[in-house]
Amino acid sequence: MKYAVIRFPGSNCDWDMYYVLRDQLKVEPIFVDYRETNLPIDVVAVIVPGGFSYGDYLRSGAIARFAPIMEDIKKFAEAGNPVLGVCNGFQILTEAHLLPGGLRKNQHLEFICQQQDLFVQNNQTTFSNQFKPGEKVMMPVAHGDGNYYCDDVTLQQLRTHNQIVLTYSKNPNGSVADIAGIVNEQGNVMGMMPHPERASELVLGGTDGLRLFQSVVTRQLQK
Amino acid sequence: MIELQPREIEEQKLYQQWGLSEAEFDKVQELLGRLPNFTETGLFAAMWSEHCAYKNSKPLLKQFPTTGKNILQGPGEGAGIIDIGDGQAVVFKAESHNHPTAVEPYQGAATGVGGIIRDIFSMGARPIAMLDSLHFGPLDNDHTKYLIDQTVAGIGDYGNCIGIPTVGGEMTFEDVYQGNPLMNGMCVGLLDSVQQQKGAAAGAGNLIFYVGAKTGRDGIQGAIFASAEFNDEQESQRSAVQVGDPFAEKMVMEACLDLIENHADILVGIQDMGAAGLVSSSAEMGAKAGFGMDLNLDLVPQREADMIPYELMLSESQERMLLCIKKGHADEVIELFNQYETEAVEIGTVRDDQQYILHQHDEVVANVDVKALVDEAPVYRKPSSRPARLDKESTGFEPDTSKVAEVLMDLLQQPAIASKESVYHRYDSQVQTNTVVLPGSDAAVIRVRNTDKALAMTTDANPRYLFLDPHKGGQIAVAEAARNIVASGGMPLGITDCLNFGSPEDPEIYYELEQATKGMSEACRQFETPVISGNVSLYNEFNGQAIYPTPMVGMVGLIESMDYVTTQSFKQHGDLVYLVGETKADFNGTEIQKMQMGQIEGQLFDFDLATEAANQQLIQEAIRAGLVNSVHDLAEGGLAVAIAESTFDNEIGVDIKLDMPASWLFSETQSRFIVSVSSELQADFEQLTGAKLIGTTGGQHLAIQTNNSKINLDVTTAKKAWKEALAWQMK
Amino acid sequence: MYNVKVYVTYKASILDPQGEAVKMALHRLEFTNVQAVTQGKYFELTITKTTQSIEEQVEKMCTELLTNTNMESYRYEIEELTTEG
Amino acid sequence: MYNVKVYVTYKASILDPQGEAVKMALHRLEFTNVQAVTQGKYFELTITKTTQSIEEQVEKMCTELLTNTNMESYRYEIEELTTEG
Ligand SMILES: Nc1ncnc2c1ncn2[C@@H]1O[C@H](COP(=O)(O)OP(=O)(O)O)[C@@H](O)[C@H]1O
Ligand SMILES: [Mg+2]
Repeated sequence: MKYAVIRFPGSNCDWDMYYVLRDQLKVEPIFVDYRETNLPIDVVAVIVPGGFSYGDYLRSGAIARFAPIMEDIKKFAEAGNPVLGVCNGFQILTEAHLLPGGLRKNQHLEFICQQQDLFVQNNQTTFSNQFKPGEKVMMPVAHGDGNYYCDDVTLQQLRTHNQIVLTYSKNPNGSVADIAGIVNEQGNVMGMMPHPERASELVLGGTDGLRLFQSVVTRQLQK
Repeated sequence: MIELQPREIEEQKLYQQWGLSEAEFDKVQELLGRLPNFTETGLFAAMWSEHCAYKNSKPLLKQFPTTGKNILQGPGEGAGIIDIGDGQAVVFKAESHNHPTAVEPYQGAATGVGGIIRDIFSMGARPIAMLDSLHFGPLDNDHTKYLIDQTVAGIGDYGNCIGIPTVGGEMTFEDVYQGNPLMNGMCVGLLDSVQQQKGAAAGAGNLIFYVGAKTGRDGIQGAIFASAEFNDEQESQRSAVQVGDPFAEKMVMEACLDLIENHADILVGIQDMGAAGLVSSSAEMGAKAGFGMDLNLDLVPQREADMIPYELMLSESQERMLLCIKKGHADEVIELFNQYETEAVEIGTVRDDQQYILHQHDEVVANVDVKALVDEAPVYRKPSSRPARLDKESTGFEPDTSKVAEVLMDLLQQPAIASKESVYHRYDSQVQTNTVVLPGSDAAVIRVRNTDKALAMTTDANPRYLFLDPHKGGQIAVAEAARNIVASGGMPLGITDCLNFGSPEDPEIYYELEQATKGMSEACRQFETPVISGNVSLYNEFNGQAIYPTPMVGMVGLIESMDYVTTQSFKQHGDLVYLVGETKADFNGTEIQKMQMGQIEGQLFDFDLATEAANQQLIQEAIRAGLVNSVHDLAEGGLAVAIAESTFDNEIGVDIKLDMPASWLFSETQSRFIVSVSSELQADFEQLTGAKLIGTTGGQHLAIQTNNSKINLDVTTAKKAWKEALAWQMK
Repeated sequence: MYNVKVYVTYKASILDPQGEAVKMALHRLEFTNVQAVTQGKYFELTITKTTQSIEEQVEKMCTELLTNTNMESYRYEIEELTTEG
Repeated sequence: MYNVKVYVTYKASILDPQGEAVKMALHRLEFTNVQAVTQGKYFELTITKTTQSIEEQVEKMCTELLTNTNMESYRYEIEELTTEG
């Protein structure tokens, strides 16, 4: 039972994710290089970490989505396995069309790094089952392009299928419908701008993020 | 660019344009035994510039203490190294990028960050934090706002992209920085196994490798340019700006760290290409080891066509490193760097003599003794004279505190005091998930993973104090940094510095430099914090107006247990509040003087290093004994501001009664701390420190009573004003 | 050899924060007669001739990489350079 | 009413990491015949007529705001819309 952390050229939250998995969740993380064409067979969940990929000079995530490993991640997702994209990972998953919509530059155009209050809108997903419905939680944000966009039809679909998992309590970036995190229609692929791995230890200011990972691990154990 | 013949260079005095004096040019001739050619003249001009050779500042830097029991590496390498136990060491250095930032703030600041990061990983250390020190003109000017906005964006974007948290810094706003802003960056790294790297190229036949980005005509003469004053005319004729590529740097960094950690057996030396690019890195590596080298310039990766040797050698293109690799291991290096999508090219070999020989198109284009280039630069002790302003009789400023609450509210909104949140929220301060104390407290704290230790770090300088008294001001700069470290639970380990001053040719400026470094040295001895690295930036003048003497001090402290980590904010209602340290009527050079008079003047107040050290010692002991809930050092704005700042974070009010006149609330007497203590620890704390109880925490109000005044402000209201002031003034 | 210019902008219905910011800045510079601004990306590509149709190639580059078709639209101009065979 | 298009790119000698990144990505997508890419900015402005010359105005917008003349160069196209007086 391995948890794959994907590394793209220039990834920088890869170790942060690795440490949380190994030291806080006590599961087995494994780095998977973007040049690989297959995920190791004993991988039970894929995490696309935050930070940057290829410098994100064109559009965040635009180039990473062509990495060789992405094909297998798509198959892995299509088979119903959990895939979590955080920050740049969210951007990559939208660019790869594993999630609807896209992420624009923050409305005020500035990079923003701060502690962020969120509401849990759907606590029934693979990624949120350890939260109470409507619960207010804190996870830091740190992004320049976190302004989620989707058209009205898509937004309606997101609502109909209960795909909006996290919303901002005070919208920091101009995101449509205060969206901070969504899942795909099947509920097994999640993308979110806040960093749960930065809220997984008390000394770093909170553990709400840890519960997000615990949700995934709990589901795995139930299988 | 036309390559003049040696005779023409001599006749037309081209060397003067490049910053070499008549006497220096004569010395070059003497060393070579002939006239230098075009390329060689360029090499000497760059290597003998103030920026590379420290020819004006060397004698002053000698005053600094640079050794100590934990100091593994002092000045002289990419960065200094201090042992922190358990086989680990902390590595840090500061750099200025003032001139590039003034010209092109975004890229200037970004490449400043990129450069200082390379200094850290060239030592084999993984960069764990960035800090900055920014000095700009007043915020009533649109160009200044643009400069600040772009500088902050440049610092943030580079650090954010490469994945190094920017965790602290400082900012001042003064007229003198209007035409010559300062951007200083500091990088801190962690060395996990104490095997340090040297920037040396030894062993005849060993290979010189160029790794990283291609060379273009960026920032040619940057080092020379950084050693000249600015004026309006020059604005238009600046060489091409350098553009930062943090993605490229991330790849180069990971590759270099991999090489150092996993292939140490084939690596002889490593150095970054900073100021004066290829020539300074290669010549320094050779000279340090006592070896010469042959470099084939045809092999240097080039971004632009038809570059002449002068351009190739002096370009300051970013994200490049130079390696010396044991012969026979070229393939291993090339393959390793390819793994990181980075180019590694063998461009030369080490010679067994000391000749530094450049080849292009099968011709020798330069042939000089490497020691002449690196070690023979002249050193000057300039004339110095004490500026008259320092001896002007002063009556002593008395603030008007008849409306004391208003004064406090106004002070809280002065840009130097107001919250810097609107700046630091643009920096990713949390990447690497080690930031235990985020920006906004006295020092930032980064834990050392897998240990119970943490590192506290801060950058400080109060240029106003230095302007009124460069000697005491220099002492205070170091003391203030130490105070911030101690308030955060740390033990000061050592400092790095950036000496930002005007032109050393001006005897009064040279005096400032002399006195400031003297004061800093004395303070470093007092706190046992040697100077382990640093940087000098002179000629910071605009249209003849010099900046204030601005020696930025970057200090790192060791927090021996996570239990000692302390922040400035009050933690709970009902705690006792103490003032450690004595308060006097010290108003010259203060924030309130500037606010009420529009300028600073007079004699700077007294400062005593021994008192400072004693008070810091008390705080350290109280923290270690577990007696305190918060500690905040007193700085700009004095006591009232420090009390207010302590209430903001958790919005816990306070009720304070002081036996002093209202004006003293704003005195900036040094060596003081505000401490909050749980009531059950009252006796223990008082016995240890003898400090004066001045009030209790609780409620929603900021209530401060003196002999002749009362402040009663709503904490939330005061906080809002303080928090939003800077963003408002930037609009 | 071709010289290709590609223009990428947000779709009309999408708020373009950068364009808005530029507009505000122009107004502050007293260019109050500026009604609307959109900011987009502009690429210049130099492409050598192959047996494949250049239009098809550029179309593919646009949809696969240069544009996020969820939010952005593109147009391009292809110019054949005659100096070369 | 005018429709103005402004193109801003880095000067030739300036490193263009964005263009490089796009070029590498296109190569990875097997468009290996792409020789060079520069990435710049593109602005579309809608400007109402005033008594001032439109060229002068646009020129000023370019040098004062849209371009960083230290490193970038610009060009523009002005089109007068006839629908309006
Ligand atoms: N330019 C900056 N970048 C990042 N953090 C900053 C900057 N300026 C100030 N800060 C942070 O704001 C807080 C207050 O700064 P300052 O007033 O200089 O503190 P002090 O007087 O205690 O040194 C500190 O945590 C500092 O690190
Ligand atoms: Mg402080």
